[in-house]
Amino acid sequence: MTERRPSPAADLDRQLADLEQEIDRLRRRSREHSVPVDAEIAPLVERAEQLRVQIYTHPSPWHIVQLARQSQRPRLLDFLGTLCSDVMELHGDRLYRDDPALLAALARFNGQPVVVIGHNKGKDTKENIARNFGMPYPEGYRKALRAMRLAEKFRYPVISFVDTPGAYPGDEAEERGQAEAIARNIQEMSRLRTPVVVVITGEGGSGGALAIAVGDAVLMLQYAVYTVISPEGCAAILWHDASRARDAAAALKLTAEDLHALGVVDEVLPEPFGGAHRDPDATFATVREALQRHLQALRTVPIEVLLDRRYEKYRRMGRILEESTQSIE
Amino acid sequence: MTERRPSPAADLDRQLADLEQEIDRLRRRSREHSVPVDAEIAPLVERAEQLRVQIYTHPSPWHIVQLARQSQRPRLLDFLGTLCSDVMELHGDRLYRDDPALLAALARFNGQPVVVIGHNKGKDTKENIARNFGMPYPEGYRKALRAMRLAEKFRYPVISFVDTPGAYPGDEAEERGQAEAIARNIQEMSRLRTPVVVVITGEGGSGGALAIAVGDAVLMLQYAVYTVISPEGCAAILWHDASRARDAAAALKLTAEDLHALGVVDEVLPEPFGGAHRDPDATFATVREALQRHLQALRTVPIEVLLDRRYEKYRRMGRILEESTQSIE
Amino acid sequence: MPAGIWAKCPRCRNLIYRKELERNLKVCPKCSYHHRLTAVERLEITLDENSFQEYDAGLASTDPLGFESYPDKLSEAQAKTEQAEAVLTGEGTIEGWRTVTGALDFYFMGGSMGSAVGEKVARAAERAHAQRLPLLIFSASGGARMQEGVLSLMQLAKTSAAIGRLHDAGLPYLSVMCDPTTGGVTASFAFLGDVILAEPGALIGFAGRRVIEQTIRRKLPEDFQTAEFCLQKGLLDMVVPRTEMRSALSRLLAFVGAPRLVPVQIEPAPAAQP
Amino acid sequence: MPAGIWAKCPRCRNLIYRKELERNLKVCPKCSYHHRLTAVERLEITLDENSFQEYDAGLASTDPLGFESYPDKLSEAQAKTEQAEAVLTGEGTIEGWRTVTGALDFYFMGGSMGSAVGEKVARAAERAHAQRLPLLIFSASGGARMQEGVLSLMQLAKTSAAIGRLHDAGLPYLSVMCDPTTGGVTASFAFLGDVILAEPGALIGFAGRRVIEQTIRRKLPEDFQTAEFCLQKGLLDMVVPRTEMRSALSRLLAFVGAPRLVPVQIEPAPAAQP
Ligand SMILES: [Zn+2]
Ligand SMILES: [Zn+2]
Repeated sequence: MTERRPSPAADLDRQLADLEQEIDRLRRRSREHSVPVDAEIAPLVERAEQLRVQIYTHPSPWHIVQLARQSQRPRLLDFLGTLCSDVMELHGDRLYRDDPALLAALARFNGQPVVVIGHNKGKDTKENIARNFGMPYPEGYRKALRAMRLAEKFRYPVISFVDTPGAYPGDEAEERGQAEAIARNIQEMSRLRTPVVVVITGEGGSGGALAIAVGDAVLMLQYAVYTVISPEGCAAILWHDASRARDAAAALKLTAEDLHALGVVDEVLPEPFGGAHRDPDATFATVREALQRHLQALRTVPIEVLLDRRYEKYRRMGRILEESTQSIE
Repeated sequence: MTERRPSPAADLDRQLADLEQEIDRLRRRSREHSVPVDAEIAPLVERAEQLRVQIYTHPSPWHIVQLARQSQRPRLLDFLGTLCSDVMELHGDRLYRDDPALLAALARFNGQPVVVIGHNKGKDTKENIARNFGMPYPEGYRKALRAMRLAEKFRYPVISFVDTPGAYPGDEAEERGQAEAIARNIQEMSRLRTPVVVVITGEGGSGGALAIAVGDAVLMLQYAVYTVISPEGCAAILWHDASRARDAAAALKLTAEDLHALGVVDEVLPEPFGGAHRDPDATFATVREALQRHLQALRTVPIEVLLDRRYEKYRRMGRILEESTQSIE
Repeated sequence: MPAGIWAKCPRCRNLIYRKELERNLKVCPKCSYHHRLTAVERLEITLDENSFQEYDAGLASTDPLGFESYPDKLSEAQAKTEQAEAVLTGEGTIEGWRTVTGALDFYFMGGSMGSAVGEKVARAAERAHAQRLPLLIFSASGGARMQEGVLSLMQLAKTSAAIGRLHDAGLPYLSVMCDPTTGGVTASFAFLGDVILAEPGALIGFAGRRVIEQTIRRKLPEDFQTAEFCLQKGLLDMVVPRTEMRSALSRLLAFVGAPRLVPVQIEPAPAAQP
Repeated sequence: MPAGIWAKCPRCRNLIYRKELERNLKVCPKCSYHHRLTAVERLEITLDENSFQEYDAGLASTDPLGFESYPDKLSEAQAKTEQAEAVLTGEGTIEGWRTVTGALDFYFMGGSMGSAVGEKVARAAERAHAQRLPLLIFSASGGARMQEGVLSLMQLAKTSAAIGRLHDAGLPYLSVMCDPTTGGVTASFAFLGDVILAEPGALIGFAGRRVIEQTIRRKLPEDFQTAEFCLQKGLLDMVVPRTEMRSALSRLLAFVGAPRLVPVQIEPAPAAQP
């Protein structure tokens, strides 16, 4: 039974949210009725600050997983609407279906034409049902590839926003070649003849994330996660106990900081204290600046150099032991 | 009611078939029982000969349509089995389904590696139901394109055998992009970086045929047809009378001879007297010789020259009137 | 549509004041039905005023097969539409963006593609290529022109090949499907756009509804082969109401072609790697 | 399979004389069930005798994340299989045709792909490229190796990119899926073959049956995700019984690679245009 209790981190988070609501309520009342409430509020503000420091100074990996999945976290459409202008959505893979879980669009970023792709997670149940919780079918990945081919044709950069629990694990998705679609995208992105910048904004769920996440620069929000398997899945397989997800989250090294240290992520984009959803504008500003900087730098690199660098970057990933019992190259 | 009566051409054909059967029967009896039957046979043989001359010396376009649709006419698998060795069939478009109406295979022709594609019409009802009467779905065309990309990768020639009533006119075929699949194939074949030789062996049914029939050399069996619409369909639309198909067949100029004159077909391959099915081996020999000759000639052409020639060939097709009221280029 | 002060909407059956209909780009103000347009009307509502310079005005089909009554039908269509053929092509600008634009005319023998339509579309693609301009084609066609037999089928290959070269050169091609776009035109240039747009409610498909129903022995749903249906099936990029089409095209042209539209920048673009 | 004179077939439950089973390449003589093979067995029945020259024998995964009990599991697997890692790679010939061949070992931690498996596969592709030899990989894997976290996920990118370069160089790559081929390996090199083969009955899929059934809340059909199922769904080229695999591969190698296999012909092949 203890396993079902909310985690301490989540407890702290809820306490903080309650406190903030109470403070807000008091402040509103103070404004509306011109009643001074400073004395009443002061201890609450202090307690909230303590909680914040406690939680967000050193959030546990499991707490970061919760932040990454936070329902009010900025979504693709928020980034697109704020960072881009002249957005024109492209639909369909020209083969089977238009997949609403994955968005592709022509747009301008700082006035420059770009092609944007991304997992289209929603913020509420209705949106999420319509967009399958940001879990694409093969046709979503094939639409993304079609959009990337357009970017390649016109030599416009691709910006990819990653936020998915994973590729949809359904029978029809399997039948239509989920694995093939992901493999194809990974391969084609590894040699796409135009710059690709990836921003992992929320959940980077395994192959379903990687299918649009191979790029020249892979940026990651501070409280996003990127993992080969969900902590719950990992715990279930390793320890036959999904409730040990907290332990798995720590073991999997799925935070931006960890992944930067492992060389998988090129830059960690700091989030506002408490998470991106607490100050979306600050988050957008951070992402905008980073995107601008990376696109600027990539724009001047000759394409063959860019492709060699991209290849070498992925080529180097991983850690191996090698005995020198034979000479190699 | 007169419309439902078999055409005179078909009548003649049936009479001939009956006669030939009777002659065979008499000859067998003669052999088995050592009974001389020459006197009995002679007039039949003479009459058969007359009929043959009558029918096949100048077959009408409508009669040629019947020959092209003849159920015993050699099919793709016959050509493949006779002309090629080391046949390895490839399956599937890697997207949705394996379409049995369209076959793709790696093979050797005269010892040289080639990629073969073709409409896979059957010879009996069972085969035809399994292979949808040689009417592909979009996934058939997409499989063909995948096979052609392999040919391009290895710079092996493509040999395409055309024999279809047309692309399958079903709701699912429409939903999965029948038009897109055909357009894509036509475009990609027009610029495929390897030689393509097409043989129209039976029915060349409109876009469903053209989708695998763009090539450097388009050969056509003497009694095959190639048409933008079936004679029945044409008659129904133009005269609201499908029984005027015979007239439409003549009007559409769908015979090999006509199409050669119009510049659509590069070479007409003569068939045995009475049609390919009367002497399949002779037909195979003719096709083999022609394929060999064309492949040989194409092999030595530099790829850019080949592509320019192919482009120009299709670019010139059609007849227009042009007033010189304005100067052009 | 017969002349007169009032026009009857074929969908909602309301009588609409013709002037109002014209002002609304022939979109029914009551039910948003998009009336079919002639090629001339299409170019008028799409291109900047007086910007159109026609190509190949004198180019027309002939009767290559000696097909019964084809010359008469051609003459009738020419008289009715005052055009030589079922497509108009030329150069024109959209909110200043230079394009090579073509528009098929369904009122000319059902917008059918014979040798002349294929030739004009192929030439338009080649001129867009030569001048490094974006190509834009509005389709409205019942398919191939059977009176030209296989020669009309070969126009699928001719036009698709020309657009393939445009693509190889890294030049943009926008395809707009109008009601109806069916048969051979869908199986060639209409479905080969970098971006494919359609008008609301447009009928789009390869095979005809009746043929399909005969084949599958079922009734098809009402919305089968509509633009909206095709959008859901992943076959189109956008369904754009006529009243917003010009601005959508302008934005797309700015996006795909902008670097090449300023007269100063005429250096060749980098070749595309497909 | 435990040692002993008799082996029990997991499908038909018959007891099979072990020697007979070995002679039949571990295909059940009663029901044709294809028993799983170790990587060593796979190479033995595939390559010409004594033709195998192993690459990177000493290359193994380490424990980059400090993941609980991973080093122990690695050691156990190494002890059990007498291999350093879950894939064997090297050069070898098949009926004389030279290849670079890799075989995953399901008995080594479920054939999971960690850094070492990714590295060995990528190196195999690069060596095939450098020597202009065809690449051949037998997959048998449960997916990524979660004990290496995202580093194992990155092996999908590493291997797919290496095979992309092979493809760009016009070199052939044959993929053979054996039972089971699931997860990350399917979403990378296993599905990127020029030609994809599979053994009869092999389980092939991205997501696991249980996860799918939980998601869709239905039971899946018995044959779901079998090789035969995937063939029908257009995802594979051929399903080839083990007893015919060597000859099928030999013919394919002759077809795709023959011009490059004769030692005299070492001039570079023309670059492929994808
Ligand atoms: Zn109306
Ligand atoms: Zn058995």
